Amino acid sequence: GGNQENAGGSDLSGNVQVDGSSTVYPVTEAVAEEYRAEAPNVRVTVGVSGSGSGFKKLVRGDVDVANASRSIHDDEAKAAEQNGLSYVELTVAYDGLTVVVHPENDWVKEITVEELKKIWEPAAQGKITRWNQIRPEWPDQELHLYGPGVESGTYDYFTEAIVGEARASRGDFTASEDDNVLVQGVSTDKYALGFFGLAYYEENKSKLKAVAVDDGDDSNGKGAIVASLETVKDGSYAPLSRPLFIYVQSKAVERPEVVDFVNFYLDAAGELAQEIGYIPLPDNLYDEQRQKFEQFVSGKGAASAKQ
Amino acid sequence: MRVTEKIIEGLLWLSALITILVTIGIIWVLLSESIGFFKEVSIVEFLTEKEWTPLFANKKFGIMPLVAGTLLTTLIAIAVALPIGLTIAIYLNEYAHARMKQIVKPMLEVLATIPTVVYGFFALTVVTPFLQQFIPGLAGFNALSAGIVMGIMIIPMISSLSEDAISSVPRSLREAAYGMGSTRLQTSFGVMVPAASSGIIVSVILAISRAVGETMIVAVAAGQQPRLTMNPLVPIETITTYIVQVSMGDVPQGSLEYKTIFAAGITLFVFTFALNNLSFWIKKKYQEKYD
Amino acid sequence: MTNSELNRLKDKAFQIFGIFCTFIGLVVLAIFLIDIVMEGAKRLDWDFLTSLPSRRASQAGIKTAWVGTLWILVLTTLIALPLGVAAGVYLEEYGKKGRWANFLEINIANLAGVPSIIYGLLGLEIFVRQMKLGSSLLAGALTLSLLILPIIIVTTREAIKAVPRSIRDGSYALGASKWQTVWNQVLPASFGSILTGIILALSRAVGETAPLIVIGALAYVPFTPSSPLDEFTVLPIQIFNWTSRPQEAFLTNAAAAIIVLLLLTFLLNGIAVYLRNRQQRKVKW
Amino acid sequence: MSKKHNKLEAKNLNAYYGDFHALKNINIAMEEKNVTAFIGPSGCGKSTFLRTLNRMNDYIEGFRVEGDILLDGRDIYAKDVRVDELRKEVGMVFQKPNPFPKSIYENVVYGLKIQGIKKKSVLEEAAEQSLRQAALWEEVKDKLDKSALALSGGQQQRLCIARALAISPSVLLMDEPASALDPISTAKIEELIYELKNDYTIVIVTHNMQQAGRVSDYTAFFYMGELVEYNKTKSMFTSPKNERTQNYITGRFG
Amino acid sequence: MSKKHNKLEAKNLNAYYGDFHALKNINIAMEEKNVTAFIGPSGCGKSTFLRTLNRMNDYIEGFRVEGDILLDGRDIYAKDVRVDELRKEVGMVFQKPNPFPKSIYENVVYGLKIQGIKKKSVLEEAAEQSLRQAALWEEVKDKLDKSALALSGGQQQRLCIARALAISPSVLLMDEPASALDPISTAKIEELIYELKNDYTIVIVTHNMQQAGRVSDYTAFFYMGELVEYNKTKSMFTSPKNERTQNYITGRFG
Ligand SMILES: Nc1ncnc2c1ncn2[C@@H]1O[C@H](COP(=O)(O)OP(=O)(O)OP(=O)(O)O)[C@@H](O)[C@H]1O
Ligand SMILES: Nc1ncnc2c1ncn2[C@@H]1O[C@H](COP(=O)(O)OP(=O)(O)OP(=O)(O)O)[C@@H](O)[C@H]1O
Ligand SMILES: [Mg+2]
Ligand SMILES: [Mg+2]
Repeated sequence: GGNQENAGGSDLSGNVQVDGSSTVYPVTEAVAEEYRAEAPNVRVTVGVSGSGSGFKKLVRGDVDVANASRSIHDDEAKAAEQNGLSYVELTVAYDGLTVVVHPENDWVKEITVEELKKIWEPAAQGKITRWNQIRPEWPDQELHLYGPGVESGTYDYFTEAIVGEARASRGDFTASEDDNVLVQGVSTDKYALGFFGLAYYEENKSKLKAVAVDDGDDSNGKGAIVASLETVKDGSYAPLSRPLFIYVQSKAVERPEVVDFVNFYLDAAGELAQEIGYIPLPDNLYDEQRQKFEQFVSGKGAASAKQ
Repeated sequence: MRVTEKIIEGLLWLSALITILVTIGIIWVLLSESIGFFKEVSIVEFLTEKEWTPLFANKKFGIMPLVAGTLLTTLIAIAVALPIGLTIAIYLNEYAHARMKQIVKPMLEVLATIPTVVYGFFALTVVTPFLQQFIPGLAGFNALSAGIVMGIMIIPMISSLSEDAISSVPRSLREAAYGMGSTRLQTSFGVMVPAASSGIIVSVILAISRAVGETMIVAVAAGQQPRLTMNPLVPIETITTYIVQVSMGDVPQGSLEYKTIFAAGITLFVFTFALNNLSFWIKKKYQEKYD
Repeated sequence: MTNSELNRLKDKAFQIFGIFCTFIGLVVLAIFLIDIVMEGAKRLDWDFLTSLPSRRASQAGIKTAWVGTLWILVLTTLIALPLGVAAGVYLEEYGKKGRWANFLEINIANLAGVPSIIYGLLGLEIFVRQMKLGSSLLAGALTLSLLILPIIIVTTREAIKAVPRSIRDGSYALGASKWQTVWNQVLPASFGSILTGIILALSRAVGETAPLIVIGALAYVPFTPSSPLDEFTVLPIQIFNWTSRPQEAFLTNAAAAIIVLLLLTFLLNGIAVYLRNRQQRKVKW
Repeated sequence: MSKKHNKLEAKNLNAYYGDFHALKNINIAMEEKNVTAFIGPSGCGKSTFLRTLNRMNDYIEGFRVEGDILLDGRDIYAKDVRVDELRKEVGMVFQKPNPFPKSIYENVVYGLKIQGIKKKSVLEEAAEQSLRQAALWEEVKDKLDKSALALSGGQQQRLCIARALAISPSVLLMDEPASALDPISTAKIEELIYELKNDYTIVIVTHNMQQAGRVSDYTAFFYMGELVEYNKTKSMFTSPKNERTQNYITGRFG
Repeated sequence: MSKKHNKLEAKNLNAYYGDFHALKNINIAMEEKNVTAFIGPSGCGKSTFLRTLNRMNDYIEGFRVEGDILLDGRDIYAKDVRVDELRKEVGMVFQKPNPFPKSIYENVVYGLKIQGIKKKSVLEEAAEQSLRQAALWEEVKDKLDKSALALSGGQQQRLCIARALAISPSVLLMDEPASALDPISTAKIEELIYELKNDYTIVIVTHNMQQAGRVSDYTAFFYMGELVEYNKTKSMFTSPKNERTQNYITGRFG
């Protein structure tokens, strides 16, 4: 069994290789940094080559752990099978997508998912170009849109949640996979509307204004809700909060240092995620992840461990 | 003795051969991935479609918007760098003291060594807000700022290489011009610049191909919105930016989306290849004119 | 004589314009440097140079980055220098004429202008994937070596060309073979300039970001590499990484790292300028 | 022959390249419409002196002149003298032919164009006249728009002379104008000099004693920066006064 | 004097640079331990001929030779002749002194080192001997490790001669060895040639008639690629047979 929760692995050594999503990267980096104190002889490297590359490397056995901001696709899963590998998906934190406007924007306080869809859906391209087309009382001014690069998991997720289909959106918005660039864009453009990770909003609160989002479903919180630690954690900030994953492959868990690292990860993720601007899972969910991983290590989980 | 000579020559030849292998390697890498792409997307569509949305649900594969973005930023960069760079070259060559030239030339060359990420943020956080004071319609991300800053970056390429070219015009020509009562300006523009024109053109072409290949500045400052436009005030996307974005993104390898970067890469390669060939032939053609 | 006065006036006007343009260039440079130094200098201390990367800006340092950069420098030199000089010598001294030489020459001119990002794609496919080097130092150094190879070849050729015929004649006339002449006379006489070219090429390699990102070198590597097969990070990548963090304190770190990177490139350029001047003073043909 | 007036005069002229004393206290007066030859071993300062006569050395860092050079009695180093005007008065032909990489026509009219003369008829006439004077017209009249670089060395040199003549100088300085040419071209240039001295004051530097003997009226012998002897060419070659002159012209050195 | 044997002979020699016929049917035989001077106007082929004598033109693209050149009766252009061996036999000194940018000592022993001789004592002895032969030893013996570029032009030229002597050739080719030098250095070189002809066969190209007269036993006059006249120097200078020779040595052209 790989149960080394007591972190007695300080005499462990070896390499743990992680690669994948840039969104999950900060969490894993923080965990790796803390883990050095636990097991100084284990070298953890964390690459940032995107979820796609991360999966590709995972299913080939090139890396032990993949960071992912989306679930694995079927064809990627198939490749794992062909290579005789199985894997387990572990949720490690939530990310909240925040809809933001310029701080001097005094007309938008909240927005509905319907309206967001109207703005972002493919049909809006070239048509929805002014604020007053969304709500007539909003000013007759050009609407400038900002969002993450279309190749990012964040964009994937947003389109899925708002438009209903991944990657279906208008194309005439300013994109950057560097969220700082988006912060810069929205904070200097009075007629901007954008979305990006909660952490970037939290760090730039003075330059931005977050917009409350109403999903029209009162079961998870009534009315429009602003993204925050609490609202994401308790699930009321819907639909724009998403889970972040790590995937661990079956060959890797034969090595005790990988098992030890992943266990440490699940222990530490909650606190560290919060520190760097993501939202921890409720505690009981971390327990679930730990059990799932334990099962996987002991050989019962296999690929079916996927939710 | 003779045998060693032959062996050494062989080794040297092999080293030279490596450069060919590199080219073959580049072409092979770009082709092998983009062939897959062109099986699914016709070349005609690639070249004539007016939208580039390979990552969207509704995919369109027209490279033109990226090409337009690349051309636009390059054009702006050259419009900045050519007059300034050439003026500096002439000034340093004909007017400035030798000592000043010795100091100023390497100082300007520092401009080309600043990491381009730094330039990108300079364009985004300094140049754009500055320009927005004069150009109300200027978007936060635009080709103009990125192009201007890129122009600043390539100034030293033009100023240094052109100065070298002017310096290497035989002294006798300069003396002939002065000997006939020319002013410095007349000597420069009437004799030196025309005589050094091939070298100057080459420097400009090299600067262009540097601008075409530049990635980070545009990635940061020009927005990433493939758009078939020559309007410098709005966000655009260049070929290089697209490649970097996708290679850092979450796109699954082997997918059609992933292959687009190689199709874009080969377009970029064809571009710079044409430019470089041009500069090579210009250089060759005029090289032996003197002595 | 109004015409002549007009000419003199134009001459003066252009002089002023020339000073102005030069001045613009220098001012922009000064703005950059001041801006960066103001931002970064406060963060630049011994700890910063000796600390590992961290998620906390105040604890994060660039030890792995500068060590990685030095590794890359050394490896790239070891790979690119012999190859580049050998190819340069071949082109200038051996295969000078004919279609083959012409072809080589065009090819090199072309390679010199291929955007760095395409070298990244090449390195990714050949070194990272086919040769299974992963995102290792060696893969990075090989990629950058190919990137600067054309520059080295071209400068080597120029340097060799500048060695006067008379030196070669002198050697041949004493019964030296071609290679003996190259090895004993041509290369030593041109080595200063060759070195200058190489250093300038290296200072380009040191600042490259895009190709390394493409080969996957953007990573958290909390240890300094101990072999060429280890993963690594370099200063520009670290800078790039920090500039995309949400916390503003990382921008300060990035600025501090930029100062270090600039100092390194200045150092390299300074050495090159020094060598160039010394060479010019030493040898008057 | 009537006494000619002194076109060019140097008075107590000293010239320096930085610390190097290249010309030492030169005193010489050259008459108008004569050919004066400067001879002397390599490095003795012939070119340096020639080039101070139209201030071509102005652009050499560290070069400076003491003493006076008078052109028609006016000091050419005086503050109010404009160098470009001076050079229109004192033309120059160099050792290696140095035509501009332009057409033959453009070469000849260059000097006029930079003076602002644009009228085609004026330019064309001037071009023909100076090409005729330089004995080149017949050879090039059908290819005026061809590149000057396509001419032979001797033709190029005559083109350079034509170019200098086009701006109607009164003095022509020539620094070894034939040393890079073949014997036949050399002969042509020498003939040309002989023709030109009817209208121009000519100063020529030459390494070739025989040439000096053939073309010049006066000869100045320089040695290590000093003007050792200056006299009618005939007297100098038959009865040099100074021993060093004698040694030089009889070929004991140099 | 006993009849000396023919050290170097050219038979029906023609040489071409591409299409240009630079040497036309040259026939000449040079005796051992004599000084032969090549004279003639610029471009007549003196250097070309000299350089074919040790195949220095081999490296010039497009250059080719027809006919034979015999060194001690053996054709130096024969297939089995190794150029490097030939050049050890036939040394060469150039117009401009061309010392390697190394120490004086390294310059002198270079030829030996590339033959693989490494022994210090041998090298040092050879260096001293050839520097003495070149009349340079006294001037440089204390600074053998100084850069050769720090020597004066005349010293550099003697160093180049010493360098050539170090590999013990039997023939020494000199292409205007003194033309870039001052009068005093020139005199030294001429003296040296006079000394060396006791041991070496010397061929010297010169522009300077007087020099040819002073140093050479035989003189060959070239004109436009042809060998016009070849004779004892004394006879040639007093009673040239050919009109062109006469014109040339009396300074009618060149
Ligand atoms: N630009 C310069 N800087 C320093 N010294 C110079 C410069 N030009 C010439 N000299 C020196 O001044 C002296 C005279 O040179 P000058 O060119 O006048 O000689 P010259 O008589 O024309 O010789 P030659 O016959 O070789 O042309 C020489 O010793 C030369 O080395
Ligand atoms: N590498 C070459 N390629 C083509 N032609 C050449 C080459 N070298 C010399 N020539 C030509 O061959 C002819 C003879 O040249 P050479 O150098 O032998 O003359 P020279 O008598 O030594 O003249 P000088 O006294 O000027 O040194 C000249 O017309 C010259 O232009
Ligand atoms: Mg001179
Ligand atoms: Mg010659």
